[in-house]
Parts: sequence; C-alpha cells; structure tokens
Amino acid sequence: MKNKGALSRLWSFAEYGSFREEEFTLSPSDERHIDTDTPENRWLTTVQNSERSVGARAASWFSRRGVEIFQRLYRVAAVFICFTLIGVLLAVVAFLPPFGGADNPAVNEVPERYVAGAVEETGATNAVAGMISAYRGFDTLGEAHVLFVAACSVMALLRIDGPARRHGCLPDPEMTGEDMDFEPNSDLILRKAAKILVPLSFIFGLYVILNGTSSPGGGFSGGALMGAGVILNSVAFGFSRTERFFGERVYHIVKTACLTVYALLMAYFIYMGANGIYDHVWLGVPGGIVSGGLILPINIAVGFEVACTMYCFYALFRKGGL
Amino acid sequence: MPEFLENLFTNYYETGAVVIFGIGFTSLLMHRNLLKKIIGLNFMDSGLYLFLAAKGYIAGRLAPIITDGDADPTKYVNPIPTGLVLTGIVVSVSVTAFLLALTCRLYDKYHTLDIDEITNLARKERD
Amino acid sequence: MTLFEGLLLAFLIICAISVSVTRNLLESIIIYMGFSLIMSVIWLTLEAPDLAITEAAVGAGVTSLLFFATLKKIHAIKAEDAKQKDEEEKHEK
Amino acid sequence: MEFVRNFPFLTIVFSLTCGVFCAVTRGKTAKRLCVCWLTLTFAMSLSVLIYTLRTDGSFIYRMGKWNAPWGNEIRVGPLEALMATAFSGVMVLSLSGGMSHIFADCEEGKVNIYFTMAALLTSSLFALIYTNDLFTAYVFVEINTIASCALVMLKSSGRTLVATTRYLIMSLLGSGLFLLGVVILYGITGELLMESIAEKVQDIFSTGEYSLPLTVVIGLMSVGLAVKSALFPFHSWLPDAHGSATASSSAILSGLVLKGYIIVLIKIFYRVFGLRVIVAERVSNFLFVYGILAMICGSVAALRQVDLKRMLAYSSIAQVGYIYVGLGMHSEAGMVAACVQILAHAITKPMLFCSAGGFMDVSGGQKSMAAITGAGRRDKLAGAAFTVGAMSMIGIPFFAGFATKLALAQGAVGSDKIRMTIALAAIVISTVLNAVYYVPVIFNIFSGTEGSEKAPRPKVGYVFAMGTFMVLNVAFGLFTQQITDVVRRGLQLFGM
Repeated sequence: MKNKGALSRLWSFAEYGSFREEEFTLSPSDERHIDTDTPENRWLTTVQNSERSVGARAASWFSRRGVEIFQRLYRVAAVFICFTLIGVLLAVVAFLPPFGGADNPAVNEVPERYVAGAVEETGATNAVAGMISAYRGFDTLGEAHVLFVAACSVMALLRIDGPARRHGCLPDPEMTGEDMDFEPNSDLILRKAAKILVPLSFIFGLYVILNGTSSPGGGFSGGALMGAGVILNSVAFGFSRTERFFGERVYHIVKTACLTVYALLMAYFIYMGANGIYDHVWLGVPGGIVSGGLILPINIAVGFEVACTMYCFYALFRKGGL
Repeated sequence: MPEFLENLFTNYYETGAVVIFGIGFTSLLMHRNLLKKIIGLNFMDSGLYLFLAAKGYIAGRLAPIITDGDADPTKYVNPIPTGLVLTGIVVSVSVTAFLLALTCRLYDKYHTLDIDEITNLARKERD
Repeated sequence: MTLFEGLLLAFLIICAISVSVTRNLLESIIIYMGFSLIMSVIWLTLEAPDLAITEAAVGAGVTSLLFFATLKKIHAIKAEDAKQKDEEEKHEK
Repeated sequence: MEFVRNFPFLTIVFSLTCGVFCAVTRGKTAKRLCVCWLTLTFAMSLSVLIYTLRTDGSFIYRMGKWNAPWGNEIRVGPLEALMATAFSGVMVLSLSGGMSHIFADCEEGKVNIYFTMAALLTSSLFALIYTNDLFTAYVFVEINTIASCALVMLKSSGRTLVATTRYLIMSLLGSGLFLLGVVILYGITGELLMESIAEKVQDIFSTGEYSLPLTVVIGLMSVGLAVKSALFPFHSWLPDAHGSATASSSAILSGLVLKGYIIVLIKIFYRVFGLRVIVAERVSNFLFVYGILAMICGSVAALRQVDLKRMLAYSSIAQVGYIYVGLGMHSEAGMVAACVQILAHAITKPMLFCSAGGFMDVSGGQKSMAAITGAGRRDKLAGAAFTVGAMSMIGIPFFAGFATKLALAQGAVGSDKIRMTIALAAIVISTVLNAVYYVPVIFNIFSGTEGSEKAPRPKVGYVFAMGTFMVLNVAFGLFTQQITDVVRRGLQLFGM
C-alpha cells in the first residue's frame, strides 16, 4: 500500500511535476470532516487513521527532501524522454520514402483524380478548394464546428455578464489609461494607417473568399483576413465604432445563419450524393467567380463565420464581451 | 550510419519538422509557464503540419491550381496534404484561443502563470 | 536542398529553441510571430499558396494578436496588484 | 435505398446544427431543444440497430457524390449501431439525471452553452463510432476534446479551471501523437481510408520495407489514444477533471468520452492494422500489462479516497483497465469482452455519478464520505441507484458488471497460459478491491440517522433517469447472452 503511494506519487510527479494524491488526502478541509468524530464516521476514521499517520510522515519527508530530488529527476527524465522521442522520429524519417519523389506511396490514384477531376466534377480550378469542400466536405464541416466550439468555450470563460460588463475584466477604465480600447484617440499613425488598411483588408478578404474556387485561399483564409480587418478597426478607433455595425446580436445572427446554411448545404449535398439523386446545382464557369457549384456559397458562409469568430475572440479577450 | 545521415539529409523538411515537433512537445510537457506551454503547443502543431505538407510536395511540380484547362495530374503537387493542413491550422488556432482564455481566467484568480503553483493554490481551496 | 530552404528551416529551429530560453514573455511571443511568418514562406516553397495565406492571416495575425491580448491583460492585472499593494502599505503607515 | 440508412448521417450533421441553435437560445429553451433532439437521435440509432440486425449485415454510406478513397464515407454495422444507441441513450439520461446541478453550477447566462457542448459532443461521438477515415476521426477527436473540456470548465470554480487546463494539455499531447501517427502512416501508405490503408499495411508487413515506421506508427497512435482515454500511467488528469465537474459532466465524461477514443483505437487495431500485425508488433502485450496495472492501481487509489466523486473517478481508471486487458488478449473473445465492458461501464458509471449528485443535494453540497453518511436514507432513489451501481461494479450476478467479468474470464481462458493466469488473478483481486471500497460506502450511506435535511421534491427527469438506469443495468445483466451475441456478430462484420 505504501509502495503504491510512493509509486503513484512518482507517476503523478512524472506527468505533472507535482505531488498530488497525498496532498489531496491531507488537505485541511478533508481532515476537518473526518475529524468530526460521530459514531457514524468512526469506521471511516479508523480506516484512514493508521494510513494517514504514516502517510503524513512520508509526505513531510517528501516535502522536505523529495521534491527537490524528484524535480531534478523529473527534468532529467523529461529531457531524456524528449530526446528519445526526437531520436526515434529521426530514425523513422530516415526510413521514409524520399522527399519530393514522384513515385512515393502518397502519389496514387486519389490525388490524381482530385487534380484531373477538379474542373469537371467540382467546377473549381483550385484543386485544394475542390478537395476540402466537395470531395472531403464532411471533414471541413467538422473543422468549421471546431472553431465554433472554441468560440463558445471562450465565450463561456471570458464573457462578463451583469453590470461590470462594459469595463470588461479590467475593473476600472481610468486605471488603465494607456489602454487603447478605452482611449480611442491614442495614436495618430495607427489611425491614419488603419483608415487605409481596414477597407483594404475587407476588400482583400472578400476577394480571397469569392475567388477561393479559382485561386489560392477560400473561406478560412479570407475570413481570417476580414476578421483581422475588424480587429484593426477596433484597435485604431475603439470598440464603440465597431459596435455600431457589429454587436453581440449581429454576431449571433451571422454566426448561426452561416453555420446553419453550411450544414444544410452539406446535408443536401451528402443526401443527394449518397442516395444517387441528381442534384440540380449549376457548376458555373470554371475560373470565374461563380464556379464550383456549392463551393462558393460554402466559402462565403465559412468566411463570414470565421471573420465573426476571430473578432469575437479578440473582443472577448480585450473587454469581456462583444 | 552515413546512409542514415544521407537519408536524413534527403528528407530535410521532415527532419526539420520532427525536430520542431520534438521541441514543441518538450515545451508543452515541461514548461511551467502556461504561455510558453501554449507557444510550445503551436510549435508542435507547426512541426506536424510541416511534416504533412512535405509529404505532398513533388519536386518540380506546381501548386494544384489548374491554369489554362490543363488538368494533367503529373504537373501538379499532391493537394491532399494541403487540405489536411488547412484543417489542422484552424484546429490549432481554436485550441490556442481556448487555452489562452483559460490562462486569462487562471491568472485573474491566482495571479501567477506557473501551472504547478496554480495547482497547489487550487488544491487548498474548497470546491 | 537549396541554401534558401536550409536557412529557413534553420531559422525555424532557432526560433523554437530560443522561445524556451528567453525569460521575457513579450519576446517569446514576438519570436512566435516571426516563426509563423517564416512558416508562411516555407509553405510557398512547398507549393502550397493556400497555406501561405492562411498561415499569414491566422498564425502570424490572429493567433499572435490573441497572445498579445492575453499578455496585456496579464500586465493590467499585475499593475493593478502593484497599485493595491502600494495602497495597502500607505494605509498601514 | 431504405430511408433508415440516412439516419447515421442525419444524427451526426444535425446534432452539430442543434448545438449551434442551443448557443443562441436561453437556458430553458436550449435544454428542451437539446434533450428533444438527443432523444430523437436515440430513436434513430435504435431503428438503425434494428435495421442492421434484421438485414444481418453492415452497410457503407457515402458522404457525397464520390466513392470511398475520394470522398468521405461512414460505415454502419450492428456493433456501431449498438454503441450509438447506448451512447445517445446514456447522454439523455445523464443530462436529465443531473439537470438541477447543471442549472445550479453554471452561470446563469451560460447554461445554454452547456447544452451546445452536449450536442456537439454527441455528434462527435457518433462520428467517431461511424467514421471510416482516419483524418475525419482526428477532426472529430478534436471537437470531442474541446467540448468535453468545456463541459468540465462550465462549473467555473478555481479547481475546475485548473483541472480543465491539465485535461486539455494532456489531451492535446495525445492528439498531437495521434496525428503524427496518422501523418507517418499517410507517408508510407498514401491513404487515409481505413480499408485502403489495411491493404497497404498488409503489403508492407509482408515485404518488411517500412517496418520501423510501421511499428512507430502503431506505438504513437496507441499512446496518443491511451493518454486521452486515461490508461494507467497517463491517468493523472482524470480524477481532478471528473471529480470536480458537475454531476452530468462527470457522468458523460466517464461513461462516454473515454469510450469514444477507445472505439477509435479498436477500429484502428481491427480495420487498419489487423489483429495479425498488432500481435506481431507486440503492442497488445503492452496494453495487457498496463491494463492489469490500471485495474489494480486504480482500485488501490480509489480505496484511499475520502471524496466520493474522486473515488468514482479512480474506479473509472480501473474500469478502463478492464477494457485494455480485453484489447490486449489478442483474441476475439477478448475484443468481445472489451466491447461488452464499454457498454456495461457506459450504463453503470453515469448512474453512480448521478446518484453521487443526488447525495450531494441532501448533504449540503458536500461530497466527502463523512458528509454523505445517511444520504441514502434521505434520498432513497439515489441510494437504491448507488447500491445497484456498486453491485454491478463489484460483479454480483444479474447486474451489468458481472457480464463483463464473465466475458473477460472467458477471453482469458481462451488465450495462452501466462495471460490466463495473470488475467484471472487480476480479475479476482480487482473484484475483492472493488468490494472493499464500494461496500463501506453502501453501509455508510444507509447508516446513521435520517438527519434534518429533507430531500427536495425530486424532479421528474431525475426520477426517470435513475429508474431507467437501474432497469437498464438489471436488463443488461439478464440479457447478457443476447448482447454478447450482437457484439460478436458486429465484431465479425467489423473486421471485414
């Protein structure tokens, strides 16, 4: 039993670099509860008592000497493990097919069809866009929802409800006077630059989204660019100016609409495909803006969702709300 | 041994990627500072993506954007790894945002970034 | 391997190591930003322009911004702590 | 094509959409939306199960216009449908069993996010059960990770925040290793679809060209998923996360989330590498040893806990050990035992966590052993449910837990002598240890005076959840043979 104690300490230490279990057993709050010596608890107390006295002594010894020794040992062990990992992986790399070879296992009929069939089957001249939103569309649906899950989690963590809302996590706006959010007229250079850069990044983001089927980019990169534009706007001119067109309500509407439209489009596409029904989707003109069939609306939906999420992250971090 | 090194040199992108992955893994595992842990996580992911993208590269071919209607598969690189890495980058930015938000909350509560110290402080309080 | 690619890879590894070594958090975030920018050049050399755009916008742009926002928040909390401490000391006097 | 074949895909995609809608509604509406939709998915999964049993076969559902190596696809057989049915049912029951705690523990404006996470988690679990593609598995593993961390974090006390951070960091290390495995495997086979990889892996295995990378890939994937499913040496994130979260979260995390990753691992072993390669690479030996260690050490650690929920969390570690022992037996009987254990634990542990929540309600929110003395008399339903769950965990006949121990023993008898001895000994020791830590708790909750604190009028959902859990547990114990048959048939189809 005691060996196990030491062993489990070692394990927990090896994983986190701290001793956990003993400390928990001996935490003052629990002790208080066991020590309430009612007849009903006596069995429990007797069970724990013998073990605890030994455990306490061992723990105090550990806390005096053990921690240092194990900390050093742990560092050495961790470095050793990491070097072993790198070594093993390097050995693996040496046995892999050569870099850039045209007859590697990865070059087979799958990517061939993605390239050769891109224009006819998906209508997109950018094979990557065709692949991620048409051939393997299901993965990308999951990916869009990963971002959504993260946005919800961050919102749950950082959104401040109630009266403290406006000031965010920074309790008193006057205290952080240099803070740009609360002092919008801070930096002339930034504002002048933003005047040019904000519209530019919007336009460029839109361009990347709309041309995602025929040039590099697509929903995610274009959306991130647009999101960066909104963030820049609020950095340079303060949140109040962004809130004029982008508040929490708009955020929720846009995000829900985009994700629902995306899921419905994907569901339609998958349902039709799986049941072998001909879907009446016009693939458009390859190379033009209206091309790629469903890829264009999907890109637009994803783009706006990503832009919203990126700004949402920033706003939540800076002021605890949208 | 020389053959081993030669192979490593041939697969130089993978070699670099693996080293970056290892460094990131080490930082994520070992650093006690939460922010550095998160940066380590990003390095680890980047290493992975570099490895994956290197698997798709074929020497002397172009990016898979079909120009002039010339859809000859032997002219373009493999589009699969690119698509997968695109997914991966989005996943890693989501995870980073989540971890950073957790860091903010933890710092707000415990006024430190050291994960061990935070754990010790948290254990003392009653939930 | 061209010299250019070798330099880029070496730079990546140096960035990754130096983050562990630096003591200053701001420095390490800036190093991370540099890492992402180099990464997006590497995507270009690997014939993946989609990734280059995404990495530049997401990795070097938004992720770094989030890091900066976190750091700023931490500094704000720190400053507030220091102020509180001062006031307490004054109060004691 | 029969319409019922569309159900798996509909459950996955519209669970995502349900989550999106939950995020913009208020708490009560979100609750109704989420529970209704999850009940519907349960009904759909049940009809898929009946369909697969009636046709006695599995089918492949193409996710889009293109066939498998190009497009995505999902694969549905009796085993998958059984898992999906059990998981969605347990999800609904866990949510309704701890509903009052959800509303008490989460901040008021953020209750809806809890249901968002629950819906997305269900979706990702479905996807992990049905998927046939390694990269899809990775994407949904990530959704699963973030959503389960968020479920822990939503009760925002300091301790849950720390537990979430550790859980997330460990999970990310796990997913990093898993993805690295997928990437190297892609490098040497050039495929992501499970069937195509399996063919190439057999070639590689017989020619021995990339033998080192193959071994490393198996190791990386196993370690990555083992970290995420809290196999013994990587378990230390679990007690904090499961012990400090709200009752429903603990139930869902212990009962379902851990199992999701194990199902992916079973898929990889069965459908990607094949049992032959796994046995030859000796991975199963490691899993066996660590499973045995987990069975013993988890129980011993549970013995030392003074906090009910932490005790249950350590018990989960031991139970995960049972699953890995089944996987490590490298025989079909062992795999059957592992699957039966997944199901049995999925219906037992949520019941225990929900009844622990019930005890906390009548003990002033405390969960230490001393505080819950007599709680079973104050809340008779929770007391009964806890007793049934504990009986099942100990392995009394006619309860679910007995079925797994029996199946595991059968598997052990079928394998070689050393394994048989070790496994049987470990089962006996672990049974004794389970009894040693569960029986005193049963005595404790029924001893003492009734106390002044009277149970509040129980909610309908809570009564329903507890009653159904108890009935399910006994039914599982009574109809073990039938369930085992379905699992065996499913596994046969699974390997093809």
